Amino acid sequence: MSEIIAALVATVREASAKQCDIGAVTACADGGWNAELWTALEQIGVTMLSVPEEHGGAGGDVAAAVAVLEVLGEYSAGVPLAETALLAGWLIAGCGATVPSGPMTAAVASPELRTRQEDTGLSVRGTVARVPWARYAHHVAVLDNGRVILLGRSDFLLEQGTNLAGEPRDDLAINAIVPASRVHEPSADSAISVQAFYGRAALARAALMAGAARRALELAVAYAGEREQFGRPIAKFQAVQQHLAAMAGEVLLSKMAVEAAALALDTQGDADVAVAAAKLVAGQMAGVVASLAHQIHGAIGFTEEHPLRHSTTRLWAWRDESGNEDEWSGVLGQRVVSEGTGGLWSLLTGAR
Amino acid sequence: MSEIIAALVATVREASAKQCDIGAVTACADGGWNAELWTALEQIGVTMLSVPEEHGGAGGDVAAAVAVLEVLGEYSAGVPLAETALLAGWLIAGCGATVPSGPMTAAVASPELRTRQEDTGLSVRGTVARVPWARYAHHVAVLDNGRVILLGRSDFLLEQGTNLAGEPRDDLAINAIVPASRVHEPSADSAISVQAFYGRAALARAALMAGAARRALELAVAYAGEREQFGRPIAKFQAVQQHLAAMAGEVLLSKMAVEAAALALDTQGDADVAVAAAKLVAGQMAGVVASLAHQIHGAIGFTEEHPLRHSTTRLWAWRDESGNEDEWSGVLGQRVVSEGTGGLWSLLTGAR
Amino acid sequence: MMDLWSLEPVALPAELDVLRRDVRAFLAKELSSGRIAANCDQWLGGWDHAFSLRLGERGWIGMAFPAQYGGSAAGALARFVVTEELLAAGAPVAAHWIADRQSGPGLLKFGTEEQKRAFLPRIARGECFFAAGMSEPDTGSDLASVRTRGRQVNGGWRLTGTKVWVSGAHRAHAMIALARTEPRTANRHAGLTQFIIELPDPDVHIRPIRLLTGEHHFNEVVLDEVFVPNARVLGEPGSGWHQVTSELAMERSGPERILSTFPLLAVAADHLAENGERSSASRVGAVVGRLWALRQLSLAVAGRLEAGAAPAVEAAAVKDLGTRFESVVIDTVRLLSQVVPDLGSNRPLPRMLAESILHSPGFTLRGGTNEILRGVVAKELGVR
Amino acid sequence: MMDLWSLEPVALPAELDVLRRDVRAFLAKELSSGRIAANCDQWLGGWDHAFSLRLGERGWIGMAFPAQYGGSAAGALARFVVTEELLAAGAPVAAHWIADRQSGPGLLKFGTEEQKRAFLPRIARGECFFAAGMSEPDTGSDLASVRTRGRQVNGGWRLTGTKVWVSGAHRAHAMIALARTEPRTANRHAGLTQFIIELPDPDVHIRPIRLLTGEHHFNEVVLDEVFVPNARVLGEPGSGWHQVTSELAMERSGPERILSTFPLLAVAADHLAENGERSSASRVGAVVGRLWALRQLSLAVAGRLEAGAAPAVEAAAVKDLGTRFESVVIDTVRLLSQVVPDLGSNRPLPRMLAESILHSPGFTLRGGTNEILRGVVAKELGVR
Repeated sequence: MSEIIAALVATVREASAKQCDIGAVTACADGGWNAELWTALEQIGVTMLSVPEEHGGAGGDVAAAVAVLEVLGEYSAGVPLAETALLAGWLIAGCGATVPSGPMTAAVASPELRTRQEDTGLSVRGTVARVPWARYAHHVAVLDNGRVILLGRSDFLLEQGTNLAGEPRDDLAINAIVPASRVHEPSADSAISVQAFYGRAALARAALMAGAARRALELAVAYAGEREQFGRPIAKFQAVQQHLAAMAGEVLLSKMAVEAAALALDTQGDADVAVAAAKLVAGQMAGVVASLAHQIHGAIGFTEEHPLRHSTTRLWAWRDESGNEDEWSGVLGQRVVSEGTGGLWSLLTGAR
Repeated sequence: MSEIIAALVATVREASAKQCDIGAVTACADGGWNAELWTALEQIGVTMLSVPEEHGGAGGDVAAAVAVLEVLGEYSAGVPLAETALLAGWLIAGCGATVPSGPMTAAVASPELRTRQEDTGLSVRGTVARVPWARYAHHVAVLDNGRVILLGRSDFLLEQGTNLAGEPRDDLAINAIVPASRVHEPSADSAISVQAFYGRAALARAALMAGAARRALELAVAYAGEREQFGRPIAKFQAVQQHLAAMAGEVLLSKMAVEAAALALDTQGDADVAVAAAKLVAGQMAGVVASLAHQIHGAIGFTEEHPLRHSTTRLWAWRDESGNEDEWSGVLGQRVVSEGTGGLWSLLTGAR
Repeated sequence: MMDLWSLEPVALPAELDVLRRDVRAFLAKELSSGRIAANCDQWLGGWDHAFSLRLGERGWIGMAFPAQYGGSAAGALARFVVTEELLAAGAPVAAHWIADRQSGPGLLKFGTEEQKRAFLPRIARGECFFAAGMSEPDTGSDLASVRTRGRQVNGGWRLTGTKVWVSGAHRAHAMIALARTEPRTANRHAGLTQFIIELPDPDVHIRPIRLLTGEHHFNEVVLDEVFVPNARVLGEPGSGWHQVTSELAMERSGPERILSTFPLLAVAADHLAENGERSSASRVGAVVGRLWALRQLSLAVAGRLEAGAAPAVEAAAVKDLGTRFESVVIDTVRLLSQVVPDLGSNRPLPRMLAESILHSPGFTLRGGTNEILRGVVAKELGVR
Repeated sequence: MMDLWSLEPVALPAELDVLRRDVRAFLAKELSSGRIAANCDQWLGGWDHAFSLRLGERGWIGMAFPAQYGGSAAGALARFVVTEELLAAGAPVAAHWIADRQSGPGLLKFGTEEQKRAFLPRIARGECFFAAGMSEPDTGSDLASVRTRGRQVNGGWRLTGTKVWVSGAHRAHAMIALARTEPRTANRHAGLTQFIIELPDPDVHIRPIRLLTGEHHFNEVVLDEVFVPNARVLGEPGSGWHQVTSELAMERSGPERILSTFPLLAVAADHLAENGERSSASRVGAVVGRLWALRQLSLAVAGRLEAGAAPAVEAAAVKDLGTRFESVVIDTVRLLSQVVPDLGSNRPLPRMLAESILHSPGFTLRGGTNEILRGVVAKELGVR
């Protein structure tokens, strides 16, 4: 990691530690919007990380954004940084437009979304389901048939929903005339596609998961050292030690996969395999880490008043968002098939 | 278990212990034919167990045969009792014919097997692959299009093959005119079908697996108590204890599934679910038990001179014979589908 | 080790088919009328007093009690059939669960004639619910380390201490609490006594311990010099450990250790039957086959209980295998349905999936962690 | 714990692509000409002196050695690329394996100038193979408990003891053996020394320890007052433990801990590409994705080695995860191909499946059992 990014990450860690009370039973950790943290992140200048400066972004690469997301995942931070920087910001900048300020979110249009060109703008009608953080977003970037439609808060009715961790996942009922100034076409050299969108969403989710898992592990390590049973700390039981080591291995593997995938996205043309693998491995890891963390914590970790749930409910929620293990292994399997005889090793190494 | 069966099982155990040198590096335990044990089993009267007495069998039910097979599995016994009693004997008796004496084996004809009625008998040509113990069998019962063809040793050429444990799995190239006296049609009330054949073969295999797994567990328990590392028996390490307990659970589950499936076969019309579940669970168990047994034994168990391999190579071989886990879960899945909405619980309980 | 291998499969006697059909018919009506709704893990979460009363009317609570105490001496297998039917249907059985599974049998075995008359018929009618006060803030799976103390006073005992994870204490009519009544000696298991505390009681302070979902099933129960008359000591003073552990075989091997997520599997199977592809069928088949085997194992242990044995080791194995299976069901359904779990959904699959995931940590913790259970099995193997 | 989290991914420098292409082209020719055949677990089982010579000619053994010792100082990443290409192709690399991975680097780090000149160039040419004498009949993963003793004599040492699991000792030109040279004290790790024993030697008695397949790779090596001159002591007398453990990061994190069964997976993938159905594709995809991630992790550890660090804990994690994965490959291929494993088959799938299954117990045992490895990780976490 470059020193600049390392410093950035350290600053984000500091702000997160200050704004996210890990022991808090409700408030930010419970899926709610953490306005103070968002403001702090804007001040640090990471909310548009990886969006080119010429389009109003903060510059930097995906690797830097992923490093920040890992920290936010650790702190169960209630901010849509992934959606703002890696999705909406990417879509808008990819069209050569200037990204607006404030928190954003993004979605791919469902097939039922109906659009029609009218005099005053583009008529957009239909629903988009489970949009992350929509209720707090100033803008929603919708990728529809290759173009990017930027919706404002008044362009849709919103029905609140949540994921397993209580984070906002809202259904939008869109009924609006969107002026041409908010309907963008991707630049010729942009990589914008539905597939690329899903990949970036998955990678962002996997980065958050790596962070959440690291926190769950750290909580389990700390608890195992404190909690006594049969007259000694449970950390002295080999079964507990083996569980903790298994967790650490999974977390390390996921973290490395996420960061390697970010590197691939930053440096290579084809990062599909990398991104698919990163989300797949994160999904596999999530189940193992959440269940072992709870197993080590015993009943106490299973309660509302214990902070462990902030990490584990997120792991459970996120593994099914942006494609679960089966979905991404299906994608990888199709790549193996299309690679043809003798192609597996080239696919894995990215070298032909 | 009735007292009679319990006594029978005890006698078989005694004979197996005498004839199968568990520590033997080669000989019977290495997949070879154990003539002495076969003779002893004939004398005890179990080689035709579950074949009705009126057809030359020993009477008894499938539950009794399965109990004997578990013991033979424990001792890696080189005798085709499953093939003789549960398959060939069942086929022949099911046609109302009298079963011949001596070891037998059985197979389902492959689709390429060609038959033609001629004056002197039925002309049979074609190959049947991987027939268990064929080289030692006095007769091979072939289930072909609903009828049972009894082949003698001179009716085919035999190419020797083995499974992972070195047990005979021979390819037969059949070219013979089989006289009518050895071509049988099932009785009207017989349950003979390809599906039933596969089910019985799978159940027999699962019973042998339960026995082999029990032996692998017992070897691991004994070894863990003897072997010292870091200054104490490895049995004192919690990780080893947890492994052993996990193995015991798997073995117990498999054993109960096998015995419950035998009971179902003896008492119910529809034992398909039971048999499929028994082989499925045995296959799942085999991988866990073999790998943990080796893990506990360390390098020594991985050598030619250690008896563990007799049990583990059989577990590996048998889990893929008569249908592996995927094949039987496919069968079960199809039953779930055909049962229709709301039918799962009835399927599981066998009660409508 | 031999004891483990002598377990035998059980073919349920045909007469229980009638009972099973009765329960099924009753449940079908309950569900179709909307009086109850199917859910996962209802023996923890489904408290429905009215439903318990209806079960009591039909004689399906306290079935093992003799007739003079309101039961039908129906035996472990009959109870198994009724219980598994209720669980498979996802019926709300939490209210009477502890009373039916533990407290009732405990009273029957160790209680005085007066205690039996006082409680058993009411339990069997679904009118009287129990809670079990075992764990304490620092005990976890190590029950012998309880610190709640019982001090002999005129006419009875005064209990002081704190119990945690007491399910249903806030709605139960009585709690059976384990307390130390003699100073601790080298034998950690000696000197414990079980007490029946009738609720509510001004000196019993009950506070919720909410699950991570916010649900309130568990409680912290603070006993502040609670008076328990001599007539409410359960069994022999000092024999509490023996009495508690004798319940374990029953508590650990029941169908509730396998079926907590069955309603979810049933919904997934229905889905499959309606529009499944071949590969999904095979994955559901794998789960169904294992469930078939686990049920046979649980049933075999019930057979031993019926025969009067206390198959504690086999029960530990059932619970270890069964509770891990309950989570395998979740993962299988989750992956093949590719449905996002959603507590707020009005479709059963996303909702049951969400509930099951959020309840899953409890499966392998309650009633002894799986590590402890494997320790029990390892001991039987002679390596502990 | 922080060290673990500071591991960073490695993007292989573009210049290594040329190297990779060269190795691939070479291997394609070797395979197509029939000079070698693809098999699983060839770093244990594939002893082919002529192949090692051909690799040596091309500079692909001892790559990390400086030029004056026959290498190209190519670094850990270049070695990673060559090694993974060889393993992925299932090439027979067992002959030079120990010399290239452990003995050579050990000699380079701790050897005298004379020792380096005597051995390294021959190793790099594929002419000189090494064996490693570490384990003893009662040591297992507990290396500090070695009983082989080194007694100082005129001009050198006399070694007596028994080593087991010495792979390739019957064909190697030298063995590096660990022996106790000072009485055991409270510090179990002190007083151990590494010796280079040139083979054959009349006082070194080598007997096969056959694998359960009957294959002969491992040996029992009995040292009967074997004379080792002072010039063949490796490094500092008494520092053997430190020297041995410093190799562990290299030994435990390499691609051989992930790729032992890759040739089987490649055959299965070819099968799939030719006639696979959708559900099989997804199952292969799951394995491929995990392998992608494991390779990145192994590569990241190679990056740390390249930077001169000794990432022992990360390496332990790689080996624990990787070796378990190697067996997952087997199960995946086995179940979805529904092929009966058969050593005698002339088709690659049943044959490789059989070989892999029969070799699988070794994966999680060699180089430290997975339980030991997790212990190493747990220690880093601060709980041991």
